[in-house]
Amino acid sequence: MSLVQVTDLTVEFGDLRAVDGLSFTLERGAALALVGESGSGKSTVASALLGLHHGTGARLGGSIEVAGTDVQDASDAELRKLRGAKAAMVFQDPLSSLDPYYAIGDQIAEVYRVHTRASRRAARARAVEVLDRVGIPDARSRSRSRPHEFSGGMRQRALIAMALACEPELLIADEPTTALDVTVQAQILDLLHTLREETGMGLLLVTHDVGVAAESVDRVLVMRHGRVVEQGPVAGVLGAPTQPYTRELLSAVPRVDAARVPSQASEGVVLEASGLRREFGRGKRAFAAVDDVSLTVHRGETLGVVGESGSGKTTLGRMLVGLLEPTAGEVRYDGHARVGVNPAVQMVFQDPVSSLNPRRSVGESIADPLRARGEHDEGRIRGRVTELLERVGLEGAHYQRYPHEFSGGQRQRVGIARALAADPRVIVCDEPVSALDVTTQAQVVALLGELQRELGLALVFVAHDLAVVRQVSDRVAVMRRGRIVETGPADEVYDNPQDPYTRQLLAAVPALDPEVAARRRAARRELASA
Amino acid sequence: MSEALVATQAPEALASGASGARQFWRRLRTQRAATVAAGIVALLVLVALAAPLLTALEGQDPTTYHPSLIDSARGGVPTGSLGGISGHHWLGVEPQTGRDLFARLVYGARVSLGVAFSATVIQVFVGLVVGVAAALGGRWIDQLLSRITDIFVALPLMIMSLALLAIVPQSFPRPVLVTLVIGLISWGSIAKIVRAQTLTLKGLDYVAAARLSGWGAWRIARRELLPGLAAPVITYASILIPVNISVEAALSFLGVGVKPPTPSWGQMLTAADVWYQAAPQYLLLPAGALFVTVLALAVLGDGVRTALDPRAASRLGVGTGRGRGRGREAVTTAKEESA
Amino acid sequence: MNGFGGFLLRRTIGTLATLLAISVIVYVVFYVTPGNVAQITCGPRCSPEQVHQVAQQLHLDDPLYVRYWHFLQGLVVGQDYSTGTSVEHCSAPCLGLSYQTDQQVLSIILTRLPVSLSLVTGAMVLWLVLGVGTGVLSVWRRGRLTERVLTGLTLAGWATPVFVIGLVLMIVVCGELQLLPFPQYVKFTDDPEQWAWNLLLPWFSLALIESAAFARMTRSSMLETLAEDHIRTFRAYGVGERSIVGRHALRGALAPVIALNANNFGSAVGGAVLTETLFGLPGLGQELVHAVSVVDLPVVVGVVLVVGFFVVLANAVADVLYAVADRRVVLT
Amino acid sequence: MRHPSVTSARAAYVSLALVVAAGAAACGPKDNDANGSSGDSTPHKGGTLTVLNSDPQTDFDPARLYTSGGGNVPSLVFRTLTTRNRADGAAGTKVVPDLATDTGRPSKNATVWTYTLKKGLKYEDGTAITSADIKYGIERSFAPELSGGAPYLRDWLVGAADYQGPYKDKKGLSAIETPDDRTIVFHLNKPEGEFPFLATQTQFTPVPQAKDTGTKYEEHPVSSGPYKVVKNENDGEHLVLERNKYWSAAVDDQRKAYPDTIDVQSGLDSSVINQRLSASQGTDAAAVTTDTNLGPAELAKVTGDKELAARVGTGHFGYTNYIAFNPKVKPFDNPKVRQAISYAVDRSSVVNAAGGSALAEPATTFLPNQKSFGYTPYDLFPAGDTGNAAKAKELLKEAGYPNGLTVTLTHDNADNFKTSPEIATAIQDALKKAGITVKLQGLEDNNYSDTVHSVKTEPGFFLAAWGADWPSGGPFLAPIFDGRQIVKDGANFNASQLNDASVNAEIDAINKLTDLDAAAQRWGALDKKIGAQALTVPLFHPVYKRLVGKDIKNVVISDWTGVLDISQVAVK
Repeated sequence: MSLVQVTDLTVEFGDLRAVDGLSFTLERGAALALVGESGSGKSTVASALLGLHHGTGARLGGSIEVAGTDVQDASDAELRKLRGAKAAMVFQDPLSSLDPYYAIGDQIAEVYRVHTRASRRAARARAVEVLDRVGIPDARSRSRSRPHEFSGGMRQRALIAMALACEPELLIADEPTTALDVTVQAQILDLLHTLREETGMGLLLVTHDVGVAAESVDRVLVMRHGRVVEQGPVAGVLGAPTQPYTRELLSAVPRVDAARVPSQASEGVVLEASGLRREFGRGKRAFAAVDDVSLTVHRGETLGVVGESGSGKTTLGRMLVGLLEPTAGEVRYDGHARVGVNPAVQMVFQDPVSSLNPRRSVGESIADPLRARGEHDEGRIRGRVTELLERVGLEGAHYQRYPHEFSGGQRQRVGIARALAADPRVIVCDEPVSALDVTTQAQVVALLGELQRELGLALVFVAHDLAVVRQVSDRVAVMRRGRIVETGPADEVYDNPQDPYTRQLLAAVPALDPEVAARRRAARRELASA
Repeated sequence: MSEALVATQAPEALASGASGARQFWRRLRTQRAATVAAGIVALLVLVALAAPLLTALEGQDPTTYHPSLIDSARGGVPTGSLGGISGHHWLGVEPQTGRDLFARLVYGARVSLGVAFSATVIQVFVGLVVGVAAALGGRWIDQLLSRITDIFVALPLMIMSLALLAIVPQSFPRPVLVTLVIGLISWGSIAKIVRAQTLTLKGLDYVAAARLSGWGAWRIARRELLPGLAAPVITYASILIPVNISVEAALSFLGVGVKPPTPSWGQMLTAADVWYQAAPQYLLLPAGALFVTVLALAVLGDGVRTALDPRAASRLGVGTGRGRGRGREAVTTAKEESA
Repeated sequence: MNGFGGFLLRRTIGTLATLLAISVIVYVVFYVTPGNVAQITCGPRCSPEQVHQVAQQLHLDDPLYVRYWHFLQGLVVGQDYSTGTSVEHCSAPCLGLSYQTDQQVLSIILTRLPVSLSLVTGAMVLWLVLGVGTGVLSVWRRGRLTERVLTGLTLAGWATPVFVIGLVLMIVVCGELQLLPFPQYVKFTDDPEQWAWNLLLPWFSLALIESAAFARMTRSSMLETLAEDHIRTFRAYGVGERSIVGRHALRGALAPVIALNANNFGSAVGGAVLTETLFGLPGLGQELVHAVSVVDLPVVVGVVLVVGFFVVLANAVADVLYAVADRRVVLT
Repeated sequence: MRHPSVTSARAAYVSLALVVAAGAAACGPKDNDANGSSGDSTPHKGGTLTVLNSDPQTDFDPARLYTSGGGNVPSLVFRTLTTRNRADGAAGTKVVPDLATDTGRPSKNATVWTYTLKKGLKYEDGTAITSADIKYGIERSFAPELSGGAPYLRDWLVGAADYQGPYKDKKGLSAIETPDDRTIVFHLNKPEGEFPFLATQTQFTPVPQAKDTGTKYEEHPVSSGPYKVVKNENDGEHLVLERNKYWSAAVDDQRKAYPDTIDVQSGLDSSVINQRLSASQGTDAAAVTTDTNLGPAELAKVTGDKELAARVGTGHFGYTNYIAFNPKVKPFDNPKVRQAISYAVDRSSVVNAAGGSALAEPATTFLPNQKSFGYTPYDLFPAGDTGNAAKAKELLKEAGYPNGLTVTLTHDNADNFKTSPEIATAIQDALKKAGITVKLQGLEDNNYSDTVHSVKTEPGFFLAAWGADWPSGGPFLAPIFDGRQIVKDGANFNASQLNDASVNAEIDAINKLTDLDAAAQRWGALDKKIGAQALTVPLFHPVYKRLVGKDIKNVVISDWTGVLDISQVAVK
């Protein structure tokens, strides 16, 4: 009997059919990845496996069998026995997935006690044991910490420890690494791999990231709009996709090893930063988010700034556009020292949700720079906004629409149009595509490239994703802890990294080829044990 | 976020980013209780506005004495059964005076609702100005305004009202004065909420984008921040209105509220509580009216909160702007699938 | 803990500044309040000469700033006063003497403070129990009849002014059913049992009104917490609903409830004015209302300062508790 | 009737009634609706009497108290030269000797009054009471530290106007002589036939100078009466009195002093007091109140309950609620306007607003309707029960207001059912029928008191009330209508600012009389004469209805106080 047997599963929320006739099996000890973009229904499937739709008003059809339990027919009590004990789940955001008010060890012990008749003391001991197992150093004392006292990677390890507590037969990991930095992601994926090898449990990995899937599983199931697009062994599906969508998906994934057509950069320096430093907090709590950073941006070129969370790249970006005043150092635009914002230096923001005022029509948002400049002629404003909307691939008729009526990618296009409305010469893009699906990501990146060529824009592209940065950048600066550790032409930095940190970063990038992935994993293991 | 668990909150998830008056009404209408409550509130406002018409229909007014309908020897208790309910006096008459209770109740609605609504408007206005100024001003302005806010939170409303209501010349219309006093003293909580919310909004990218557009601070506050404050402020206001009705009643109890012959519910309650045994309906009418109003406003408030933004707004009940430090301030990203 | 020491220092300075500001406001407000203090003190039929003598006696003819300065002096170094037959010293911090009774304001406050504290703390325990209990029950039984009934009841408590609730409760419970004695303040040190027995009704009257806010707060915070991701985690691990509601959701509501409690402490003191007046409890609220009615400025300032001090203190304590309840919060 | 403590401020003339009427419910024999439980058994000594009051017994110092006839609770501790006769009804309006052997021996023109103390009078510590102590007690009432008493001593004693009391002025008052330990002589600056009435006030209480502690004396005043103070908490909020063993009935034929202990609790809400008395649980069974009336709502309940009704005492205190005019303000300078308003007033509505016919009696005379005041019935502007709107309109037309008139009526915002908003609205409603539009101006208590008692700010048309310092026409009419009592820069009670030589002369003439019955007749005549000027519109005289606990016996209610006399009450 298979560990998981899903037959003809449909899930409906009201009028929406999130999952439509899905069937798959997962054998004991095997690993399967559900890969898909937003709205493909992959997480819905994961939840359905644990019967989490019970009592939520969702309508389910078909059958689900997990570790011998018929999830569809199970009573609440039976479901509780399944959850955590036979099948455990690891969630995307480890911070919000743990109760902020209780010590991590207690939370694990609580789960353990639900499924065993263990004493409090025994449960605590078990918690320490599993925490130790997932590589939390000094597990006994750390088990008394609360989640916010852990780093992101440690929290994810703790969540995995919770999943391990009852030695489940199946581990469901729902985007387990999405919120993590690339180096941490690699560690977590390695951990999952090791655990699977050692315990023989089955793994169902839900991810949007083809690379993550390639690193971790034997079989892949590509989903789109609630249906199966293609499924099969990972090498087959990723190596020789049969379906157009799979091919599209794969081609959209930026490659860290692909060189880029350089843009027409000129010699003229348009933006220059020297000795930038920015501190937050006062007194003893003060720390420098950015420390002594100098860089130049030339007319028409793209400067990539890459770094993990906390590296200070966003702070740097905000100082470049004038949203933050540096504590020390200065930013010169066109050779002149500058204070405050300047419409010629614009920004495209990471979060397409928060970067547009939900209460104003997108047209009004785009018209802001025009009006601020003193344009009063409504006809001209409308004309220009329509032009901009069309330029970024939207329709002029979208003027009256509100942000929530757009998808993430479209919203990001609106953000670009708004930046363009100011007739900028430099646009700082702060993680412009990290919140988008890969296919959308590729489109937006392409749009930025087009606009750059057309308008001779200089771009500063701030991102954590090494592959995307390589794809767009002429020159690259690698940041770590507020400083630039390495800078140079993109190809040089990527192909021949000088700084150990850069090398570490590159080594952590998931590879699409399972064999390469296995090789790299071995290398990382060596690096770690060394 | 897994769509499974948000399924029940599907409309809310939508709400977090969505807006627009139309969506708001649509979402409000989907909540049956809130719709009924909104109807009741509308009805109450209508009754208050149409008080002269309604009493004309009954053929009574709120100030005329009817000595023949009360028993002077027994303290002025109404002579008729059920407190003197009749075709002429739909809800009976007031003890001691024989004034028509229906007329006094509907006219009382004018004062009570008027005072409560207007006082709330003032509280919201002052709270908005102070809260926004504190959040947007420099460190010193923030410190100063926050301390001032603390002072107003610590000042006992009742006591200051007693004093202030005594200071102002009596020629000043009482309902307006009561409104002003309530409004100008107890705006501290709302200012704290506004400050906290403004600080949150200030950090949002669209405000940064507006700055990059070249707009000045005033315009940004007006166009980008104020609309974002609507949800918490409206929610809190719906809690404040019934509180203000009660405060008006308490001020009447302490003898400094709205003055006769102007009827208000608070004043009726104050006069009526001792009649609980001799003429129960005299107490039950204003108490019932107050209860229905508070209930309706509370339910409507919940509905508005849900319709505007359930997750953000529910934090507001705290009223002290302790949103800080709560880790999940971060806006949901598109990576979280929404079914 | 340096952070905590700094917090204490900042809070103490802030509190002193706030109280000073409050005292100035009260002085100014009552200075312009109508009511000839000397005439009230002297009696209605006093002649202008007598009134003038009394005014001199009480330093009422001094300019406002001089009177305020004397007040501050009294606070710091105390002041001497004459009883007619001898000179007494009111030691620092001296809040002055009552115009009406010639007693030291501080001693008036100290005799009445225990009453108000008994009332408010007892009521606080009750409203926390009632409010949080109702909130938890309505979450536990959400969507069912229980929830609606509970919601209705708490709103009824909220909607009814305290003097109506108090009087009706008293008439019914003490007068008609004779279950409890008509409340009279008995000192806790004299007879704890009678103390509680007598205060039960005032506690209930005050608590009923405040508990509605707590029920709503608890309910909405718990519902909010229930919608959070970590609840999903525990559901996905088979943790039962009882533990999820009673342990995790309630824990999430704790911090906001603490914050609300501090906030409502102030309004409860306001409600205590009405409660004390109604039940005839000789507390600060009753004293204050009386002092206001006879423009007894030293008593008014003293009581407002003490009340303000407790409100500010409650807020500071709440901030500490809040930080304890939610370790992520940094005290500022 | 509700009297939250904030509104029952001890301000202005209201306090006259409150302190004087610091009495309680009772059942006078003349009232057929009340028949106290005292009827069937004889009173015995012993037990504890509980007094449930709304206002604290503040300033429990004989110098500071403002009482009529020595007050109710104060009279248990403070004996005075004379006192009121502790008898039911009209007999109770007589002055009788207390510490003195008689009510005073006047000189021929009543400017010198001589008293002799009884033998064997002692304080609570057993020391003897001397006439010097009485002199000292009076002197200290002049100290600004101990202000609060009635103005008469200052007005009447020779050379007292500028006296500042013994603390500042060691020489003392030369107007009082104490030739020996038992004799005291008062020299007045004008004839005052009613001096024996004044001698009932607590300022005539002996205070031993050695025991005087100034402003702290109130915490433990030295008793000369049947009870001494054993506890005085929070400035009179809780007062416990116990027997003074040095007092004896042999030297006091007025006070019965049946209970062993008297426990005075105050600061209570008036409705709570009435609820407690009607429930009569535990110690409340032996409880009375000296300051809280039954309100209309409670009356409605009580009248339906025989047991309760039997425990209601009814009394009359000399008190008049009226509309005052200030003829210096237009249009009230026109007598026809004042008359029109007199005609238009609907006394039945006003009476209802004041609590109904059981709690108020309509008044057409300024003097209270009691013989001792010299009550002479008249109704010069007959308005009937509900007002004579036609006659009022006619007068207005004559006065030049054919289309009616708009006036402002000033009233107190305090919830006292005397000058309060309820009364004002009743008048507003009545005058509407006569074409007079009344705007109401309600003032906070202190503000009201300041405004209407200052000639500078006095409005033209306001609600007022006046209570007697003792049951005679003198203290009732003189402060209100004597032109020489107009106070330009202080509290003025002559609201009409009447300064009529013939009225002044008549007041002087009556004050010379030491035959109080003859004086009463002439006060009555003077009242009617002044009434013709329509300077006031008398509205009603209040009636006191008060509950007593079910164990209370020997309830005596005099027409002097209108409330039960605590010194007569027994609980066994």
